[in-house]
Amino acid sequence: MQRFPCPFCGPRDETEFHFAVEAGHARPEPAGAVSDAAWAAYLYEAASPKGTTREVWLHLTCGEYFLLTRDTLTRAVNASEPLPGVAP
Amino acid sequence: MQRYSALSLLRQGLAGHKGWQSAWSKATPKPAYDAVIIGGGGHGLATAYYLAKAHGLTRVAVLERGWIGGGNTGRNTTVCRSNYFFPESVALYDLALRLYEGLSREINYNVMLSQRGMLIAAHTPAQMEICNRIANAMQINGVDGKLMGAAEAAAKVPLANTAPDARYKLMGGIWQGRAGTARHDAVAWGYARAASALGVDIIETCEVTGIDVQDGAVTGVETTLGPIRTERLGIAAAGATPGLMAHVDVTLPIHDYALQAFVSEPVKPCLDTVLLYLGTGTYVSQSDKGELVFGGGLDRVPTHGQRGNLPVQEAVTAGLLEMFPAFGQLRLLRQWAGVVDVVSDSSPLIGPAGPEGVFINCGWGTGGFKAIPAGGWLLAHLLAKGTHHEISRPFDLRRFAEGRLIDEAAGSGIAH
Amino acid sequence: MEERDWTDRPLAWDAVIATPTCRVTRQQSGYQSLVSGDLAAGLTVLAPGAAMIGFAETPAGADYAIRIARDRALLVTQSPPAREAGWQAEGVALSPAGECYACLALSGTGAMALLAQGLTSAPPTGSPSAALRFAGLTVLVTGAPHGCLLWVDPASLSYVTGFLSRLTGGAPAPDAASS
Amino acid sequence: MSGWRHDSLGAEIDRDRPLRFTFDGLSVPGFEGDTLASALMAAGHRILGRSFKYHRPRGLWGLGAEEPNAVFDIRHEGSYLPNARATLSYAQDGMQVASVNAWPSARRDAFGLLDLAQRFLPAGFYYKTFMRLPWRIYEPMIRRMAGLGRVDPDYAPDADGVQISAACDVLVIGAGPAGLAAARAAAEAGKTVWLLEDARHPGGALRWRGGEIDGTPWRDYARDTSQAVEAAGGRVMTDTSLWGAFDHGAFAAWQRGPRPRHWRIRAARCILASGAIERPLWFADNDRPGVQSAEAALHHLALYGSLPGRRILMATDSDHSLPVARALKDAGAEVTVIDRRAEVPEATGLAQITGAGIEAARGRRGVTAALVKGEEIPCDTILCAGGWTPSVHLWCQAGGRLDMDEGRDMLVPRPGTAPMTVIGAATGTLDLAAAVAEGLAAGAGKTPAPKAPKPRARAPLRPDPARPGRQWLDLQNDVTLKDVALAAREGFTSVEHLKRYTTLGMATDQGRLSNFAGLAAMAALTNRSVAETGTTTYRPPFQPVPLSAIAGPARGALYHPLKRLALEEAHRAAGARFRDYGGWLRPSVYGQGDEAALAQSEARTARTTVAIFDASPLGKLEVIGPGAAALLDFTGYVRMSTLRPGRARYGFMLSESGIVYDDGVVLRLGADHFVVSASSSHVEGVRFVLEDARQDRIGRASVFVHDVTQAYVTLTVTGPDARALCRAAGLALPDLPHMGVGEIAYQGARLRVARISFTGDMSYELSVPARHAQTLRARLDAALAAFDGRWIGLEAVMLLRAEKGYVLIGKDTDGSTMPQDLGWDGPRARRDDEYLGKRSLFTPEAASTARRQLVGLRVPEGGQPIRTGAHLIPDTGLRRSLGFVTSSYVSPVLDRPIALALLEGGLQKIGQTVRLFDDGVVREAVVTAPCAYDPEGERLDGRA
Repeated sequence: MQRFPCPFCGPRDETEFHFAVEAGHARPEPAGAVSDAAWAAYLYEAASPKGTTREVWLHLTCGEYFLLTRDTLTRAVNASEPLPGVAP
Repeated sequence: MQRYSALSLLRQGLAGHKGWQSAWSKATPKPAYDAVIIGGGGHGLATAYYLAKAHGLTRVAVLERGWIGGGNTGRNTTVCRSNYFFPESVALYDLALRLYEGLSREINYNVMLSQRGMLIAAHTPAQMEICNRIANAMQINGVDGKLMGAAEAAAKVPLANTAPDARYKLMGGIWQGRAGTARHDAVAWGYARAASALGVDIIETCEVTGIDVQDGAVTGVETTLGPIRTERLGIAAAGATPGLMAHVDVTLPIHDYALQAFVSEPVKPCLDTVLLYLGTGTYVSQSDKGELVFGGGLDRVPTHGQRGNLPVQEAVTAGLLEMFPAFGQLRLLRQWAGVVDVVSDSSPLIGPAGPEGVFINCGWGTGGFKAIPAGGWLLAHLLAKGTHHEISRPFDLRRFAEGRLIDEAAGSGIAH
Repeated sequence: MEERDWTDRPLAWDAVIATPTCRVTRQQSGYQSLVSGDLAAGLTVLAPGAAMIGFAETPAGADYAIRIARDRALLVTQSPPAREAGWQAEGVALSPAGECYACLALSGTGAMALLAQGLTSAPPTGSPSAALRFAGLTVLVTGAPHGCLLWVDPASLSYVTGFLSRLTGGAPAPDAASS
Repeated sequence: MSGWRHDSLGAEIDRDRPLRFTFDGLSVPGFEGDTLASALMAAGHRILGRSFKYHRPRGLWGLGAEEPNAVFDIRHEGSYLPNARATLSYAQDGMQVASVNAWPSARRDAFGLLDLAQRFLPAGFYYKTFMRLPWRIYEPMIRRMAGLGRVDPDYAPDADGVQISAACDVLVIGAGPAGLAAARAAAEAGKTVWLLEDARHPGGALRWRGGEIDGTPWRDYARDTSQAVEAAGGRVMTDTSLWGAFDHGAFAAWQRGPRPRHWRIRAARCILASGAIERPLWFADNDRPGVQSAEAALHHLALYGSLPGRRILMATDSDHSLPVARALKDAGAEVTVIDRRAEVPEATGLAQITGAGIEAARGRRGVTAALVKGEEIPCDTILCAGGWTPSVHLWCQAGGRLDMDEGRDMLVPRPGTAPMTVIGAATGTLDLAAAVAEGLAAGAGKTPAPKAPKPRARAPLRPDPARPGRQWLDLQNDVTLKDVALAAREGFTSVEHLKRYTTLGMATDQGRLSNFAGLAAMAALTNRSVAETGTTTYRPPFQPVPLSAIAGPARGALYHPLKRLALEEAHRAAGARFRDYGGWLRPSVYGQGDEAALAQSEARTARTTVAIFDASPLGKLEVIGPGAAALLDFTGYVRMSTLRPGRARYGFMLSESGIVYDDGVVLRLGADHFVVSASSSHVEGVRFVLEDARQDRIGRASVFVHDVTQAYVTLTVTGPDARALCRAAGLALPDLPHMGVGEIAYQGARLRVARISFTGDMSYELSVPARHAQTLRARLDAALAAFDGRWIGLEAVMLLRAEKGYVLIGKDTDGSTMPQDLGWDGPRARRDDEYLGKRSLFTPEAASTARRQLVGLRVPEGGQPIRTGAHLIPDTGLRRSLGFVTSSYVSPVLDRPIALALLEGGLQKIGQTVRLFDDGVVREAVVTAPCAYDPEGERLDGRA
């Protein structure tokens, strides 16, 4: 039973969260200039590292998407931060 | 290979069982092999066996970082089935089931394939329609699928919940008579023994730390037991595959999750089929030892840790008791988790990847055990011929760029 | 055997669940509005004097805003906000929400323990958001003088009251029995 | 019959409250406070069970969860529990107790003969035979032999398990002396302490051994500790098994009692004081009834006054067990101590044989003698004091590693490898004062200093492969030393292989007695140290936990909540029947009788006069702000920025992979104000897609999303007389075109009117705040009769929309359906701005004309309806699916079957004949456009 910190709500149970995507997947645009391979890479590829990872998560109860840095093996949570552009 | 039979048991019994030989030889690495397979689970060992048996390639090594069969092969709920929707999937999983059907005799090791039949149970008219869609798809693809009505289905699972306040009543479902279970460890050991007898080196506690590439082609691997040269590398390492492919800068469409399985205390026979409830997502069978073996959904937090968490345990257990209220008498004996590699379209990846000479067989997600013979057969074909078998071609990594996904969950409404 | 026959009726909305240490009753709330954006500005124009409350916090006045998210709150007022629904010049979005949430009052010494039976973990402390997962649903929890208020979506009210009554089941609340 | 009851001893039984229960039909006396084990021992019952494989007679071994043999099915006052351990089950008057895995009883088990065949049934014998025929032929016989207790098919325990979540500063696991001291120290430091104890009373081994903690008699200390813990806001819970250690400081505990409780505890710190379990000794036939744990004998004597026999041998190699021998002797038994040590301090008054161990037990149905130094010594009981195995399961569950402490001959926690502090016997500290000191230090927050290594005094006790006879390592699963030797010979030398090949440690005692023995035996057989051989992993649960406790109350209607309509009671009163539609309980049809016929009749009414249905579950997501149009343009396939206020437009939401995720109508109320009608089961999903794009792309300050779905009730009036009915009901409807949106005042609130049609006939969607729903419903209802109208359920609505070829996402589409497959190619062809899923619509596969596309099907005149789920196949005889039927009905207005299907290249096949396959039957149909009724849309404006 893991516990993740929502940058706004504070620590909550894993059941309140939904994994969205690994961080750093910039959407390639415009569509007309994006190759099939580049689009597939954006859509589907994941590093799935064994160790530290940075991911976008959704806190289901408040609806906030945020960045979570954690270890996929030890399950230690290192940091959680709002998406860029959120006033502190 | 020392032959196993009732007679040999009798003979050895009289001799105090002193004459049994090691099931497989404990090999140490040679400097070079014709083919190296990373991963000593069912898929890797089956690959080695079929390479030797069907393609005559015996200068083959299987590298296992722990002990063979210790990954997902030994951590699943042992279900074998081919009740799939897309023809590509049916061809793949039915190849596996057909190979399973002859396996014990072929490798002279009883893998205890118990074709006790499997019911996918539906509860609403809408689910019955989906079940009919799948049953017809199976029939068209030459597989024994059948839509079953309420009475017939209920007769297969006598203890299923018939209370008026059941959340999900059994309306019927899809029946596959050839589906069932097999003894998971025996599959790994049996393949290992048969491969070893054909000359394959099975090397345990040997972890791969790097992949050597020259001019775009694989030349060998670095391991904790030293470098090994090879020009053909097969990777059948499930959740460890993304990390291995990172050595050659290939990123895969894979997320790793923990999948839990549960075992109750053993009881006398009370469930003679494999049952999956669409309503609860829980599946269950009873082992020969009498334990109820059950599981459900993934722990939805990407991980490489072989540990499960409480919320899923509670949900899966509640699902089981909703299906079988009488099982509320029982206790949980064991629980474990495997790390499963889930592909975006929930179908496996089989085919070349990265440098020339590297072939992968991964992404089986929650459904790898049932596919072991096919996974091995197809990866062996790739390693031996360098090209796809017709059955593996649709599962090539290129399907993502081409937009040709094989999404069973989406196609059938039923996840693996 | 055939399809599930859904003849069980929803629990009456005014049903009362009572145990020796806790009572659960339905409570009427004031006018509900969803407010988003610049919440400080929003409160100033929509409900001057209304305070923003977080998890298990008890409002001081009759008008208050229950914080749901960084930039969203449920405003509860005694009279409807004096603005048209939609976008406000102050940078605030306003939607009248009628009875978007039904309010259950859990009162008595066992109230928080009863609440804890629907959570997957101990109640959070000092969370600015009142929203959390209870019995598998997203609900809002605010404080009350003798327990707490549970704000649930009306369509799930029957489920929540059913859940609470199975928990209490006539047996003593956990506080009274366990140690 | 060798066990007996002392006439005064027994601290935890109440001799004034006698009771009786039956064991395999025999009446057994006992006292309140007895366990089944203590009562059966006192009554002289020795054979309590049969082993799993060889059906060997077995007696009691231990005192707790480690008991492998005495496992019963228990029936009492309407409840039934299979596989209950005698040591953990309290005797109650009237209980019916039955042995398991034996027929007709444990005493006389017909399968006992199996032991004669044991030499042909070594570990894993089944892997080597039974291959000639399919396994399914052999299997039933094996299955009948396996299993322990029986499931009672007619008994379903109540789903009344309570689940509670809690948090504490310090969790102390185990209320023995070390745990009590730790809890006391932590409570006195002001911490909230939870002290959990598996047994019914605190005290640990002091309950039967007696002693002082920190200078105070243990009972007083335990009582004072409870008070201190509770005074500091903590809890002491006995009869509570802490069974799981999970991530981030989470623990699961099972509290027994009339209503079992499943606790989820989040602890800032955890102190593990779980004690140790006595290890058996290995000699030939060490599984015979009468061979017991020495500590268990003392436990049963001191707590219940039960003795296992009168002529007792106790084998040991330390002083630690001498109090056992002394107490038994004082109680009146004849006791001889067999001490492995050559030189030992003289134990006053006890017969001693030194420098010796037990070589074999004699007696088939119970011990009659022991072989010591080659001589048979008559006895009725052999007590084994084989040393101690720390209970480190929870440590390992939390990720902790173990070290081999050679001096103590134990696997002990390696400090710093798990977030727990381990104290007392669990870390190898058997000395009481030292354990208490560790507890006090840990409770005060100190990390214990690493233990000084203890020199090894003598060679450790190990199973001896050279000794003749069968030595049991795992009693319940019948694993002997020979099986381990076979595993070693065959290469199953890794600990996990050993376990899996021999089944050692896989029994219901979870390897408590056998794991170390197996490990040590394999180490000895392969000339490795225990450390080199490795350890197995421990996973939850620490001891078997009822599934019902873990499952909790989420059963029946509470398993997967259903949403209910505000007007459900009114619909019921009007005769509605209900069904679960995507998580909402909604009327399927109104009235009694055949559902399909009712739906036909309802649909006919909707086409001829007017009908009303409850559309409240339809999502209402308000999108508000200057960025609203941009947000909807990006998240939608159909552009919404060009929509005029007061109008509505149908559109799709795609996933980034281009698949149709949802469809629905978007209403524009004002320049910065939209309402998205997500389909009822996708409201939350659509909201999160909107939130994602808002927070990550459009700008979180410029647009906001409010889910007000449940604030409104929506009733849809549809049919040629829709407008007339609304007017008759007193609603002053504005003059709206098709897809027009307006508002009227209604009882001081606002009623939103939208001319949106899901049926193809003129429709008014009327949405009012929920509190006005009853009156609106009543007004409409009252007006129905004049028009011969009626309420209709979802089945009729589904039929009406299918006649029009309107899709239902998830039913008529699947996980590969793109908008162009539904005939919506416009935006794909024309939009040059970015939107969700856009690029995916242009992959080679997406551009193919052979994609599965939505079509209608028409059967030949007079043909039967097609079953949904039938497939379309080529007429070349090839067995290949070209697609499948997604919806099928009989249209009452067309008076013929209609169907929708997804068909490969379907849009080019309109007019062609195709073949249908359903359960082996093949028939033909003609491909049509999806819309079967009023393709020109002439009915949308109703009756003139």
